[in-house]
Amino acid sequence: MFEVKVYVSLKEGVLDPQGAAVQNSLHHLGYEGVEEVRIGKVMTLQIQGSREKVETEVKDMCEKLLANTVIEDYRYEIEEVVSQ
Amino acid sequence: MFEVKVYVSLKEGVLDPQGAAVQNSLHHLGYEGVEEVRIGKVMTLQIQGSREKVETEVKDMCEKLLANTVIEDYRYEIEEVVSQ
Amino acid sequence: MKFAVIVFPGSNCDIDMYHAVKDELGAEVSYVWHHETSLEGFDGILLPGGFSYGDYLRSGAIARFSPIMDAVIKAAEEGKPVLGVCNGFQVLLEAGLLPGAMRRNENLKFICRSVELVVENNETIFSEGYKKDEEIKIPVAHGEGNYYCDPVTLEALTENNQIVFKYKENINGSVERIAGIVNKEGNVLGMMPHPERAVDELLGSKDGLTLFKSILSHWRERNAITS
Amino acid sequence: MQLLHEPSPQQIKDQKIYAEMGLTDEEFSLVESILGRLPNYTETGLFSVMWSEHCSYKNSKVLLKKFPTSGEKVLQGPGEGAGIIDIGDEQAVVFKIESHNHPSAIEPYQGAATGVGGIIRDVFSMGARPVAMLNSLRFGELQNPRVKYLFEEVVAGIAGYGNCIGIPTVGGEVQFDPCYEGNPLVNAMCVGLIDHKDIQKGQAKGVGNSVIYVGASTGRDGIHGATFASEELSEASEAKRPAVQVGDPFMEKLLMEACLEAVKNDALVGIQDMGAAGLTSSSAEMASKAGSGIEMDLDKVPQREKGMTPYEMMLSESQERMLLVVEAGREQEMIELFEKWGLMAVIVGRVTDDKKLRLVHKGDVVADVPVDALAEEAPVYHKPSSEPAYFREFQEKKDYRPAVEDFSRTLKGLLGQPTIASKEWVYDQYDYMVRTNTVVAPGSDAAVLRIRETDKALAMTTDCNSRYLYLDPYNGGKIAIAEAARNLVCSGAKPLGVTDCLNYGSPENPEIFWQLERSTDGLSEACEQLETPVIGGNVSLYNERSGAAVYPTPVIGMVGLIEQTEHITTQRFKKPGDLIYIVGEAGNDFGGSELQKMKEGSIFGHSPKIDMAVEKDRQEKVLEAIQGGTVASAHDMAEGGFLVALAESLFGTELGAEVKLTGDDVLAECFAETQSRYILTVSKEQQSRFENYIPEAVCIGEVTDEAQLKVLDSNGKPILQEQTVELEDIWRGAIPCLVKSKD
Ligand SMILES: Nc1ncnc2c1ncn2[C@@H]1O[C@H](COP(=O)(O)OP(=O)(O)O)[C@@H](O)[C@H]1O
Ligand SMILES: [Mg+2]
Repeated sequence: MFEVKVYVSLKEGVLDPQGAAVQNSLHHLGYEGVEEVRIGKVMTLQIQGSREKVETEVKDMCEKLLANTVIEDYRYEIEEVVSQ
Repeated sequence: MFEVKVYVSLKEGVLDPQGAAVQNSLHHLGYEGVEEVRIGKVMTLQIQGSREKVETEVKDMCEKLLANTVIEDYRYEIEEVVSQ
Repeated sequence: MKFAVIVFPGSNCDIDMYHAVKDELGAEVSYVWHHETSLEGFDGILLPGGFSYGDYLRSGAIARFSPIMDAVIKAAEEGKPVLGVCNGFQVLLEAGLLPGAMRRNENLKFICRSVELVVENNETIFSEGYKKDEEIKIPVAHGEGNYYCDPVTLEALTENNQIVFKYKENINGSVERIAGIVNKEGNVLGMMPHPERAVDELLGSKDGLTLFKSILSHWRERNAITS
Repeated sequence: MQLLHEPSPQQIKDQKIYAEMGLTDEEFSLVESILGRLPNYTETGLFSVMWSEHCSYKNSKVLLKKFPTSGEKVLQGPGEGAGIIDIGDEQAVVFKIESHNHPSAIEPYQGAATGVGGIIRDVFSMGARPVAMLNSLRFGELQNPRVKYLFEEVVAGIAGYGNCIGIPTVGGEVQFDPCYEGNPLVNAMCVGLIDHKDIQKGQAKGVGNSVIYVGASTGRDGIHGATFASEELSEASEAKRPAVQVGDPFMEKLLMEACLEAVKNDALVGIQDMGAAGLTSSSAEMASKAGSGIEMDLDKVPQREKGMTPYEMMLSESQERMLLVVEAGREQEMIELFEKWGLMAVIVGRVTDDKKLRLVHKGDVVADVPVDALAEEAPVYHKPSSEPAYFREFQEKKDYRPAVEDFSRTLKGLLGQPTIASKEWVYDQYDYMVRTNTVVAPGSDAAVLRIRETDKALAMTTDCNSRYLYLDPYNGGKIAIAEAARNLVCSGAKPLGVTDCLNYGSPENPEIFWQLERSTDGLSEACEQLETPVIGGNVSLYNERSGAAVYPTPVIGMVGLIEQTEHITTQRFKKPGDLIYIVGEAGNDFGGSELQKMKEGSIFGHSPKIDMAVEKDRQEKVLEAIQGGTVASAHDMAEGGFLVALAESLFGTELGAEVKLTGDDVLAECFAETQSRYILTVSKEQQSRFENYIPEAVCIGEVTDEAQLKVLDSNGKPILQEQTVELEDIWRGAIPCLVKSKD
């Protein structure tokens, strides 16, 4: 079993309205030092299968579904989960 | 300058309809091995200030704004950014 | 002319689209379930608004993989008119039939109201019933209608005259106030505002009916010539 | 495994564990005598939720009995998921309102969203297609950052759920008052349409029939939600709160479509949603209503989490689940129907003849209790009541009268009060148009939806001015009903019936109970007089925070029928030259008024009076005048009085008005909140016909094309002259500005 973490974030240069709103709120709360906020997604998947299979599959999943590569970048981490 | 990554995820036991929908869709796409999907957020903040200040502030921000602690857990990483 | 209204799980403007075509336009129309794989026999394809698959993950992202989508892509390639409204537009973007992507509205809130649009291009099969620069009133109802494309794409859109509708006032943060675009070939239109909600004076506006009439009259002309 | 950790029956009794679940000593003894033995842990749980106020109405039953609930058009009164009223042509309207106050106080987005989801299930479980949603919201003052957060999130939650499922949210109300600061009110109402032949009942009939579970799987969310809703909020309740429920509107959309398909299939015997107290209430109530029993195998219940105990499964309030009873032998048909929609449908039990709810888990019987004891035999209390000291004090006070020098400034002040200001910020976030039937969108007195394939339409509204109820629950109760009906009449509809949501403080407090008693007297009498039976509702008690109760707030949801679409009328003025009429005279009614609140910072004294005979007479006349085609616009005078109503009639138009008052009490005429009053406009061609309908209507001026509001006193002296835009900007800007400002 593998635990895969997929991080999806807006491409640099794409305005992030949610991030901007959070930054704004933080300023209002008095956290003046916050210079930029970007908000992305992290998806945690539990996947059965061999490591190679998981590796190729995850890339496919990202390209097809998990990220919209027109505006988003993605990266992922794969970790084996040893069951007790 | 510090780069802070805040990871916000639904507490265990809290229903994650998004994750369930993605899992379902992945099955339909033929990725049968995917056993669970949970979706969370990652926020990347650029913050000015001393390390101690940033550390105490980030915790506050999470509690106050970034996470909804009724249904979400959070954790964060702080990393110094050395400007070139 | 026979229209298909594609029904995804979570579509909820399917009925509105159906009634607009059947009752107000007076054309033939059927629902087509997302499990189907063929659109043989249909002359126009309508992708309605709603929240396909809850719009979880990203709007339109999951619906894009419905079995019917291969047939939609094929119909588009054959040059049949394909109209995606709201969630339908989002599905067309995700499927790559139109360029760009949607972000959440700039104010992060769902916006439902009647807005003014400017007809930028009245030379498409969808908009030939309008005058150029005409201002029309059509409702919007969306949370993710903030259109984005990169500068290169924008230039191409402008150059090829692919921008069909713009918001008169930028309600959601869209690049260049874009409300609706066509593909290069001109037979696939995606738009966030809902023309099917503006087909009856009782509900406030009839400006959307012109769009459906344009599709129909264009089809009739073409078929009169070829037959 | 888990079961081992549960206390034994003796421990439950000795250590009073039942008390933590909300049962009193007497109630526990009663359970013991009903069973003839001590209940085990699961059984104690079943009784505690079913006997909670939320499910049993044990404290409010005596009051609800007073409501008139029948009428020739009533097809279903209180008792099922929602009430039903005939609208002719073999069609009926189904509606119900429900509170989700406590969940919303803790997690406002999900609390409000799941409130919407719950009320929708109540309506489609009757077999009706939901066609519209309304809501009624109360918050503290918007200056408070926590209130702002609650307000924004509640609205987003309602929008998030309703928009996704594709049912238009077409109306509602929002009021702000300090008494709601710690305990906001979130009431949601759903209206559905049904053909008579499709009406369903939540009954488990037919021994041997199968009990089928459909929809989302069961998790540990909301365990004991019903009990939780029957306690007052405190810091402690926040700490021990049950896992918050998260709504899944997509699942609900599928569930709704599938259930509406299922009701067309005669294999379906009964259907009920799993609302408060989830599996427990749905199974016990269905069996009790049918005079049957149910045996369930809990191992079959779809579970989202590992190691769930019977107690947890039975008390879970996971959302988007329904319980069906299906004819034996035809289960597969039903299962396939649900599978087509991508939904799980599982046989979890069968109908028995022994009137027991019997639960089996891993081969053992873990509960065996009489269904009637759970569903019907909760103790009924008539709590002591006593007239509050504040009330006596208010009654002795002289009538309050504000001092007003500058009418313009006062009007502007009133238009900027959040309770009066435009609620566009709210309803812009709701998809109020989806399904393209909304003829009158939010922003007029009532929302109106056409009924396709007929020339009829439905009007609907929610209303309650709780300030009047606080000052005088009896009078205020009557006014709440009258105002709702007035709003329908203004839109051209004949009021059909009422659903109510009684939001009060703790009934253990005699003064609160007195409020409940007096106001339900007022509500009942008004319903009687206006012939609008109560066909369903909901009670939400314990709305308190740190001992401070909310104002008595019986929110009224009312639906009316418009016979012909051409009768549909809105509050906006239509064209220059139309004559402006007033129906009803002003009196010195400032107690509980918006003006009193604005000037004094609090409310006190007498509430406005109401004469129901006058109210009824005027409603009938106004409706006839509208149906006669003589009325161009109609608006009732509510919060803020005449000038506010006049200004509201101009907003959204490019018109103005010039009026000359007729009486001597200028102050009352402009700002008093005297009841049963209307502003109507009439085209000159219709003048004489109109005056035949309403002889007592007084013409006070004309609609102009100047886009300004000009008011003269009876001597012709100008008392106010303002550009409409300037007034409109204040009115539209107030709420967005308060929400945005961060302090
Ligand atoms: N929470 C809400 N949701 C939807 N519409 C609302 C809400 N609050 C107010 N509205 C709409 O705003 C308008 C004005 O509301 P209100 O001042 O309560 O009217 P009235 O006094 O005539 O009952 C109505 O059309 C109402 O439906
Ligand atoms: Mg009104």
